[in-house]
Amino acid sequence: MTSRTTTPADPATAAYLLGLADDAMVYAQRLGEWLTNAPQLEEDMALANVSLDLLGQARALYPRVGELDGTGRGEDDFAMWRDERDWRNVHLVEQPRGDFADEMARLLWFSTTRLELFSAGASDPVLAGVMAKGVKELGYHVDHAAQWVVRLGDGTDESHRRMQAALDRVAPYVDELFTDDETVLAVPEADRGPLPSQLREHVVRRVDRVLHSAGLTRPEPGAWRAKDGRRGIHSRPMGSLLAEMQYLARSHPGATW
Amino acid sequence: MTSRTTTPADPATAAYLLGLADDAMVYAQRLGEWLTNAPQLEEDMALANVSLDLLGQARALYPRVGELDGTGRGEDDFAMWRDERDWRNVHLVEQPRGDFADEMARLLWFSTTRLELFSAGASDPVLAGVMAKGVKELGYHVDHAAQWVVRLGDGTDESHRRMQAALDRVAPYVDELFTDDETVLAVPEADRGPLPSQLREHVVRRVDRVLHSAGLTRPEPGAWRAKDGRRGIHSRPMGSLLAEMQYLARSHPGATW
Amino acid sequence: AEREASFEELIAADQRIEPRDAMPEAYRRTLVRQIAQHAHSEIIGMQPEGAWITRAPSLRRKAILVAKVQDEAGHGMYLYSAAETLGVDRGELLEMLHEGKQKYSSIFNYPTLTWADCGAIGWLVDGAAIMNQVPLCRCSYGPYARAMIRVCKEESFHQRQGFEILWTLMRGTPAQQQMAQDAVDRWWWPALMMFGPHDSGEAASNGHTAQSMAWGIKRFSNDDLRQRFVDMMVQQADRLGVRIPDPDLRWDEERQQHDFGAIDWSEFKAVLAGDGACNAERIAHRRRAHDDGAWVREAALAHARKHEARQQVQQDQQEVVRAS
Amino acid sequence: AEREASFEELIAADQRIEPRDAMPEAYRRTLVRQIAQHAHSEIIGMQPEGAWITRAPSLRRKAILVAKVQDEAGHGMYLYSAAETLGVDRGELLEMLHEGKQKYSSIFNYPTLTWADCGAIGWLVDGAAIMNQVPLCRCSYGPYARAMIRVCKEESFHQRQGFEILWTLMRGTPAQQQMAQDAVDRWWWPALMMFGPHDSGEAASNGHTAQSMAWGIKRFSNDDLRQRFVDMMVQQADRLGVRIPDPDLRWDEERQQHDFGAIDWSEFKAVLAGDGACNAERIAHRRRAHDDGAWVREAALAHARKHEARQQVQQDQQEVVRAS
Repeated sequence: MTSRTTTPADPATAAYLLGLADDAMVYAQRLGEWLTNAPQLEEDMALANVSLDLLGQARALYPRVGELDGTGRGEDDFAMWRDERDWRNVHLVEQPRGDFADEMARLLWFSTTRLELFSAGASDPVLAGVMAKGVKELGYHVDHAAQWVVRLGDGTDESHRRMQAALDRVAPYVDELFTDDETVLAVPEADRGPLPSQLREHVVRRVDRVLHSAGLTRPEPGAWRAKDGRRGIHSRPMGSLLAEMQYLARSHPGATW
Repeated sequence: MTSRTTTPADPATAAYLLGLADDAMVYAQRLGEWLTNAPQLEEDMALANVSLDLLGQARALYPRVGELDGTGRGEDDFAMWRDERDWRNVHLVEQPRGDFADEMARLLWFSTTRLELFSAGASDPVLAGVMAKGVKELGYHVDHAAQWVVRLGDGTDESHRRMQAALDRVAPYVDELFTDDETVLAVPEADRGPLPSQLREHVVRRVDRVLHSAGLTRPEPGAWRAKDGRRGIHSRPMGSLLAEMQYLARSHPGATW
Repeated sequence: AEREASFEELIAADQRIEPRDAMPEAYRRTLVRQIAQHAHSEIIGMQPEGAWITRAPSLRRKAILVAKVQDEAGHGMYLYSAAETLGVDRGELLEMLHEGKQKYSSIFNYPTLTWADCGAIGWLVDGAAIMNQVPLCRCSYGPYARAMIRVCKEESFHQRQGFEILWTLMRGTPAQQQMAQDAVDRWWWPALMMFGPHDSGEAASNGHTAQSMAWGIKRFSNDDLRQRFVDMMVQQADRLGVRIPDPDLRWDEERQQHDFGAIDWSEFKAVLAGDGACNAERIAHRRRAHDDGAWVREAALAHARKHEARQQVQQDQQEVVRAS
Repeated sequence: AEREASFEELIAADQRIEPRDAMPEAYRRTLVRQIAQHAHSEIIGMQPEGAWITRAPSLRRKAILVAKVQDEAGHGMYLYSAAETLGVDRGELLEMLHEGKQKYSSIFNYPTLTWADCGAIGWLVDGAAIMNQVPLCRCSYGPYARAMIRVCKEESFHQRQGFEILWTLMRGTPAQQQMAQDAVDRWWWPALMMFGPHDSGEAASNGHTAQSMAWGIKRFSNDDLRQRFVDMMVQQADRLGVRIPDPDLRWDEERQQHDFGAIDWSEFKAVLAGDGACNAERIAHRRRAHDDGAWVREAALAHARKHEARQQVQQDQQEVVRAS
């Protein structure tokens, strides 16, 4: 644990940053699973890059959360020692890996949304720094995803079918990205970026442009939509993800690695 | 932890029993995964029965191991607090679930072998008791597996193909069941059942009869065979199995459930 | 007219209707739907707790949980069998479930987020189910009533196990106590919703209740059952040491019952309409198991036919031999 | 004769052979095989440590591990590119790997059973690999030598990270120290086997060594490299505080080197022949990734062709417009 700073406690901003950190952490964890499993070495490398970028964003944000929430917790306290009910990521990032099209669909939505948010900047100095660096990183992530969505959408019949199916499967997880939950609403406007709901229009437009150029359609989700990740309500895969990620650290409490 | 008894320490028999207990524990864990995933309710029930029987065998053996190894450890000490290198099960039981034919192939080999061993009895009073009860249980397990192997082998073309493929996939894991490892060789003959190698002939003959009646063949395994589970060398799935099984208990050290 | 009188006589005398008895088509249809949906609830209900089998915190808890989920499979089987006496088969009913034409209890659209949820489900959900089901043991339709008697026996055992899980947690570490309280906070109101809409006012049902009562399928009103449940649970909650998440809960000396807060029926409707945390998952899981197992069921059928055919040939040949 | 003299002159002058230079077919074939198998080793070598990415005990270790495995992918890419300068393409080489016609370093048939194995792999396996690879930086074939220079730079970083993992464990809890020692116990001898059979005696190789040395592909003998490795590792082991699992290890004052025990070549042969813990798994994993990704690669190719075709049409039309 880092020593207490003289930062005044700001639980609302802490909670807000925690959601952004957890999104990055959980998605970095899922992306890490692609190494040795990607369609070609170039993709093992590219997805490793995305994973490392997001992991870096999480590692930069967690100590700031620890300062603002007054606990002084460090990155591993957050990553290894919180139970599922205390994680604040959206459901999209905790879903198990599907095929490569599933990943590109997820990456397209996730990084386009995060880029839109990060482009707006924020007043919290640590978040602002993460956003400034993150904008460049996310720009690459968006381009990478978009290029693949186009290649797959406008490649072979099979890849088109798979890419469209992937967009259909990811559709129920998209709304949550644009949902204004109580956490973000509790942060004074000056201290946060745009509300999630305010990101929707631009993000959807950008995604639609990519899909359109590849002859793909953006499906409307059905009755069921993922929600409440920001309230610590997660889906079954989250339990498995955390067990795998935290098991070793929890098996040796107090140990240094 | 149970209190120390006046049982004299017998590390050789303890190690031997541990392998038998771990085989049952790990296989019970894998079988538990079939609930809600079986082809029909009757199978959810049947596989639950097998799982409960094996779990019962493990729960009866672990405390005996704890007595004989002098540690006084109880069932949860063994199940939740040992790391992968200390588990002594064979590789067959730790493999992830495949399709239903994979499970019947695994169940056929495992239960036929264990029944053969258990039928011989042993001098250790706790093991003898587990064997006496287990013989009835394993008789049902063998029958259940054999009936399914026959139905699938002599059902449709698809089921025949899948059943044969399952036998092929399980083949590299069979040899280990009949391998005399240093643990079993360290137990005086009077105190143990037959050596694994002594079980092979009868077991293979029984399995062959089942396969033959269904028009299936017993494949010869290739160059690679699973081994060294009894020495604590396990395959990748074992890590995931233990993480899932032990995560909650390890997250709350000292807690009672 | 003579056959229907017989049905009505049995009902009036509070006698059982059996499969061989004549019955109005509407009665048969209502029962098929109710029994099927009850069966579907049992098998979908295997999933929330089934999710904790591989993760149970001790071997004893694992064994108890496997046995419980196994019991639920068994309950499903009894109930499908009871429905089959009314001229449908399990496969058709499962198809209706998979296509959303028949439902299952909405309570199972909630997720089991922690181990304590297994306790809360046993204590509250099985508790509510028992409250709904005990009266069904005197249901007019024989096979359904008898299935209910078997189910209730096992379910009261399950409810005690759920209570015991929570009891142990509440006497455990602060983290365990917090886990238990959090589970109760999340399952209390959904459990109250298991009794269905209020019997009067805007949330009242559309006349089904009255007909079901007339036919001896339903014995007590939703609100009656819900009230009994609350009164029983408050006592048990006190013993457990958990707080019921209802600031309006209070003892009414006059009625000798507990007053409790308003139920959020919009949540109930939303979950019923498909928007609960687990609606998509429960059906997808069910369908996947069913589809993945299709080749197995087909094989069993094919084998049984081959076996029958072989037996027939054997028989024929034996007859020929005897004759000669 | 004139072209071959040129090749031999370059070799004699210790000059680089480049892709445009003439070379004996046997030289080309030997290099294709060696470079390809080196590349295969890098990509198969991603698996043992890759297995710990999701399970690393801290975020810092996770990041370092992802970067390391990513580097290994990069090494594979450099090496496949180097091999491609000799007239083969990556797809053919991967097919040879998948069909068992080309091999990868047998060291990767051992399992990573604990986190400490990641430390042992970095320390011992990368250490041995560096020892084998540094001389290759002066290999006669230019593209291979240049790839090796890049690889060695990154690999020395990896070796230090492996050492650091073990260093931290050895200064940690008793369980961590035990974990580290257990990993060293299991990786030491396989690491020694990475240098290949003895140069003389019954285990001696079959003449390949001599030819490779003549061609400037191989600079030092197996035993030379192995001896250097042992001497270096003993010092590092002392600093770490781990015990090397060789009771015959001792300093020889006369030779100013360490004597060490006999290698169990039967294990080496068995693992080479397919009987190591992970032989089946490594190739199966590789093939699965490759097969699962086939549709992706096909799509990329199809898209590139469509793109090219469109560009060609654009170009043609522009020319037509300009012309009119």
